Amino acid sequence: MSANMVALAYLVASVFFILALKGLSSPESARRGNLFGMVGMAIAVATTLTLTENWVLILGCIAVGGVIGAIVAKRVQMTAMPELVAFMHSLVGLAAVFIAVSAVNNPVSFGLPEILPMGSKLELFLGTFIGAMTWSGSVIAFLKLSGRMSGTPVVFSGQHMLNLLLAIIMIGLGLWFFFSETTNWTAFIAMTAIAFLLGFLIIIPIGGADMPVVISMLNSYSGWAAAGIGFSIGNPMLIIAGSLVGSSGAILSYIMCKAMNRPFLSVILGGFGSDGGAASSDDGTQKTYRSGSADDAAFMLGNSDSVIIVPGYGLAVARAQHAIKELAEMLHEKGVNVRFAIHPVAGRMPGHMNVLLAEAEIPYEQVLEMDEINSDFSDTDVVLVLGANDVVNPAAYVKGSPIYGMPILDAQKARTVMVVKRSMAVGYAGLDNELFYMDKTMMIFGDAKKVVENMLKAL
Amino acid sequence: MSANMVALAYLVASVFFILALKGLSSPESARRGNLFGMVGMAIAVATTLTLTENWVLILGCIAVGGVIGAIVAKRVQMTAMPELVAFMHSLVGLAAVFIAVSAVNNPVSFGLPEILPMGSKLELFLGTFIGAMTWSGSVIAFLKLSGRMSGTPVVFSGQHMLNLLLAIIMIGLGLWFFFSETTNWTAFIAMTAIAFLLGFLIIIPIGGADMPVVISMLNSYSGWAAAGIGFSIGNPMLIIAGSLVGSSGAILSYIMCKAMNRPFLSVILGGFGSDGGAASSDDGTQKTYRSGSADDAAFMLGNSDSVIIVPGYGLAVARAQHAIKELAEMLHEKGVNVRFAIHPVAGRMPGHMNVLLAEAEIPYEQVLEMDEINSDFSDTDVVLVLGANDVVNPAAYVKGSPIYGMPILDAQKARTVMVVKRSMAVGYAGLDNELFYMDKTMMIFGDAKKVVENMLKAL
Amino acid sequence: MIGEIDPFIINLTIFVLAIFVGYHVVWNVTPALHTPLMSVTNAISSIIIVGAMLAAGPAETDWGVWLGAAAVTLAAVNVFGGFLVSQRMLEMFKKKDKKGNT
Amino acid sequence: MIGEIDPFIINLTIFVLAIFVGYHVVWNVTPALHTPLMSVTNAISSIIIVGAMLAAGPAETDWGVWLGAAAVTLAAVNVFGGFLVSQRMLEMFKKKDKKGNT
Ligand SMILES: NC(=O)c1ccc[n+]([C@@H]2O[C@H](COP(=O)([O-])OP(=O)(O)OC[C@H]3O[C@@H](n4cnc5c(N)ncnc54)[C@H](OP(=O)(O)O)[C@@H]3O)[C@@H](O)[C@H]2O)c1
Ligand SMILES: NC(=O)c1ccc[n+]([C@@H]2O[C@H](COP(=O)([O-])OP(=O)(O)OC[C@H]3O[C@@H](n4cnc5c(N)ncnc54)[C@H](OP(=O)(O)O)[C@@H]3O)[C@@H](O)[C@H]2O)c1
Repeated sequence: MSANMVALAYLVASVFFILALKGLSSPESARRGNLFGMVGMAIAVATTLTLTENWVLILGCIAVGGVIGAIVAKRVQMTAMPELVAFMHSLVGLAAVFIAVSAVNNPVSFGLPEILPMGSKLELFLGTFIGAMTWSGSVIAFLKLSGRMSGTPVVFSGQHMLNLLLAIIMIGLGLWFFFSETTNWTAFIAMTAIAFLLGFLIIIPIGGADMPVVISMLNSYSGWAAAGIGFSIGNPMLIIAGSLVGSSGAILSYIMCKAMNRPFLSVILGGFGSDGGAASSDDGTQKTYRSGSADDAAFMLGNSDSVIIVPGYGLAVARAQHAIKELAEMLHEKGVNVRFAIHPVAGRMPGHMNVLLAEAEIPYEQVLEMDEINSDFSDTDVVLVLGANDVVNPAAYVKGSPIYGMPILDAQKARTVMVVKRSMAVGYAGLDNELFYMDKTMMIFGDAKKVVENMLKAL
Repeated sequence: MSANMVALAYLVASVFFILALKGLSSPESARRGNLFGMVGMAIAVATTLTLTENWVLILGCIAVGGVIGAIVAKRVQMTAMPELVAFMHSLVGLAAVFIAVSAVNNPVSFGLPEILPMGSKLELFLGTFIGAMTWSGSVIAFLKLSGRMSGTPVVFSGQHMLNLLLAIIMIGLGLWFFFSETTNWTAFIAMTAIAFLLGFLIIIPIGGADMPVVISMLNSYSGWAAAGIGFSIGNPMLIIAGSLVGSSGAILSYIMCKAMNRPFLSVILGGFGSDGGAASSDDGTQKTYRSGSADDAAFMLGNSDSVIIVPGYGLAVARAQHAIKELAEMLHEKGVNVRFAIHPVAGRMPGHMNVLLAEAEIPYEQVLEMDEINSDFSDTDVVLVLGANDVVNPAAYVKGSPIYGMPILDAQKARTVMVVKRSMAVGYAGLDNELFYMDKTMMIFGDAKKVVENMLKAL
Repeated sequence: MIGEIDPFIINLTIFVLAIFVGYHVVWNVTPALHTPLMSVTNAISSIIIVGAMLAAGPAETDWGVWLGAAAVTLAAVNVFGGFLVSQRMLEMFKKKDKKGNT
Repeated sequence: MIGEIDPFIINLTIFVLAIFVGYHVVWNVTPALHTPLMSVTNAISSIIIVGAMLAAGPAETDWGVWLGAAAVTLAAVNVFGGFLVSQRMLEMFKKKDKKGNT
């Protein structure tokens, strides 16, 4: 294909990527949007194929990768979405490093001059660095999110000094690489190794629960990195697709931080979100709470007129989405008005609860966003808090609290509150929750799925 | 300045233009948006100045034009906005023609080759054609909208044949122009003359009231023309600014046609919207209506609890916005709940009523869009229809009516309806209005401003 | 790569992206401001003043330059008239805002 | 003019416009679909497969080509995995739609 035809095909692919994201503006058009994304990718790959000579090798690799990808996509549990995104993300990071190394090895195949110009060297350096960090970061995020590694932040003294030192060494190696007339492999490889290490060191102090912000941020970075490669090889499609991904990751990080009411920097500098290690109710007095059984709760639910269910991270952990669907249906048949209230950052990803409830096929009109339902809590008989904690913590109204100002679901305004969780342990933010000690609150201890199943039996 | 610096400055100007339109998303940021537009234009002009040699001449021309523009902008009545846009629009059209002619005369000053390539010839031809049509069309639109020329469509037999013939001649001249090796002035000038004539002939059959759609469409065309010039001289700023204007005009035309429930093509082919010439209630029976005086109306308004005022084109014609503001205030002081209901195409431009009510400083929260207020009509004591007609015509609910399906303000659902207009004449769509003949309707004949002033006296 | 491809395709890329931007930006304009939108875009369409200035630019002043100068004048009327009248209009929306509940 | 200017500035123009497009398009995504958004953009970010294919492209197969081939494989996992899992997720949102009021 002529360069012009290639450029035109890439433009068409770019338009498809834009249409893919546009499609996500409503659930009706979303599947079509995803299809557009596939078409765009197919065009991009097919077009690039005409520029290469090793068709068999490349198609073989695509087939192998494709089969693995398809199997993973088919098998994965919906509750494991955060891990999956982290896992896939690490692949993009590693691929980026491989590409950069291979470009240093043979610039001509990318349309770059034989002797790399300084600008390209800088771009390749950035590409390697971001790719390596993405890889280390995503791997750790994956391990922490899937419970294969403790979510506790790994903090040691001199941490920031060590990072700074490594960064300085890396930049020094980079300068050596820039100013070497021939390709300086020693410098480049040392640089890459330090980048991997640094990526690792920068991510470990960040608590497991903060990983979604990290993933989103790394996603954004990888977008910018793709755009950067687009700049250096003069490929507008990479610039456009990269910018789309970059904006998306940045906006999602922003939304998450905003909804948690925490500055982005404090998330990234880490040391927060330790796995409930620090118990916080240290005001001396022993506070009392009331606990009940699933049977008691089922009885009360059955006799109420209106119920709002607030799902949280515990729903995902316990995989209780199908059980709760049944409960909602059963209550509905008894004439109870059942609705679900979704907090924007309930769970561990934006929109996490929506996906789980969609999986359980809970009807659309029963699932309401925070703004739509918050004023209805005061008119509600029973709020059933299911594995949620921070998103219903009234401490958000208390000046000086770490989550002060974070918008919450006003469960405390309902006539009766039921909280299903395994213990009195704290949630993501590590804060005690006054809601659990209110007179009208009943705690029901146990795994969310088991408790809901017991309720079903009792009803 | 180097070509790169120029390109960079143009990019900055483009961003300012985008931010200008983004600013209009809310009234708070709108003035800042307009300011961004000015800054963008200033950057574009200052940058271009460095590419020219006749600084004094150009700055002089800008000064002269600027003073005229400033005076016009200061003096114009808010009610005359549609005319003003048409007037200014004609200037852009004429300027485009001048530029094209001058580019044919001296291509080098535009960075084009001495002997024009075919592509540039085509673009210049299109530029001249669209420019000339924009000029003729806007001049007529201006004359019709400002009442200097009758709004009646000028229709004669063989009209479409004549247009076709002229178009064929023009294309023939165009081909002659393309294939002449040197610059063929005869062909070019004849072509331009026919383009002016054709523009004129295409616009005259369109009724005066359809002019806003025409203006918006021509605005859109002029945007695409600017983008086209951008293509031929390789200037991304012109492409970007042109696309913004082009999209905007297209979307506004779409909104207008949608809200009138008429296909775009039927608007552009003309012969509709004759100035109320065709009386339509031809079903034989003489329908009766009830008319009252301003005093009667004022008495009823003063004694009601809730009033919704529906302003329409007549408000603009009568310049009654300040009077109605006073009336609303007076009723408000008497404890009446007064609100304004704005139909999206009330008046002759989208948002026409909003500008007039804003001029009269009617508070924001009293001015409601159709969707917000339509369900409240049935709970309202009195609806005061002020110079509106089609936007409250219940014929929109009658299958087979020309406006069937157009969304309307449900004035007919109120307990009492008062209609202020000068006669029983029809409105823009030329349709009789059942609302005027309902038992609960009182017609108050007279100029909207006079009637409202009389009401004020009576209160 | 970008060096080898026809400028037309690059321009086309910019054009396509600009249309997406225009589409989204214009649909985000609140209906109450549609008349100011018309006048602001009308003002922006006088960006063709850039073309007029190039036409009026060359040092040897033949009739083409005078025509360019005329075009500059016409476009300048539109630049100033368009932006100033938009400002006047938007100023009104501001006043209303401040007043609040009269 | 576009011929004379540095490709970098043209790329920058495209970049700036693409950010505007991305910004608007992403803010228009409904919050309920934020998780699918993450997975779709994750799939799109594997557009770097284009770079991997170029690396694996040359006929003389040295180790750089093998590295490129490895990159193609990794990126392909992401392409297929990303789009297919998004589809699975979105399929659920569809089912819910159909059911209506149970
Ligand atoms: N969604 C996002 O995008 C995002 C991103 C980053 C951070 N965050 C943060 O994540 C938090 C989300 O709030 P949230 O209320 O959903 O979760 P949360 O505050 O983390 O609380 C989850 C609760 O679920 C309980 N739980 C865990 N496993 C359970 C099981 N198997 N059965 C029953 N209960 C179980 C835990 O208590 P026990 O241990 O006692 O059972 C825990 O208190 C917010 O602080 C938010 O800022 C969200
Ligand atoms: N807004 C837009 O963007 C746009 C664009 C194109 C077309 N349109 C069309 O324009 C129409 C707008 O509806 P509309 O209800 O506002 O206007 P309309 O249907 O045109 O009716 C206006 C009425 O005002 C009366 N009137 C005129 N001058 C008056 C004066 N000085 N004092 C009192 N009354 C006076 C006229 O009746 P008398 O002669 O009896 O006084 C006339 O019936 C729609 O059909 C719409 O589709 C709108």
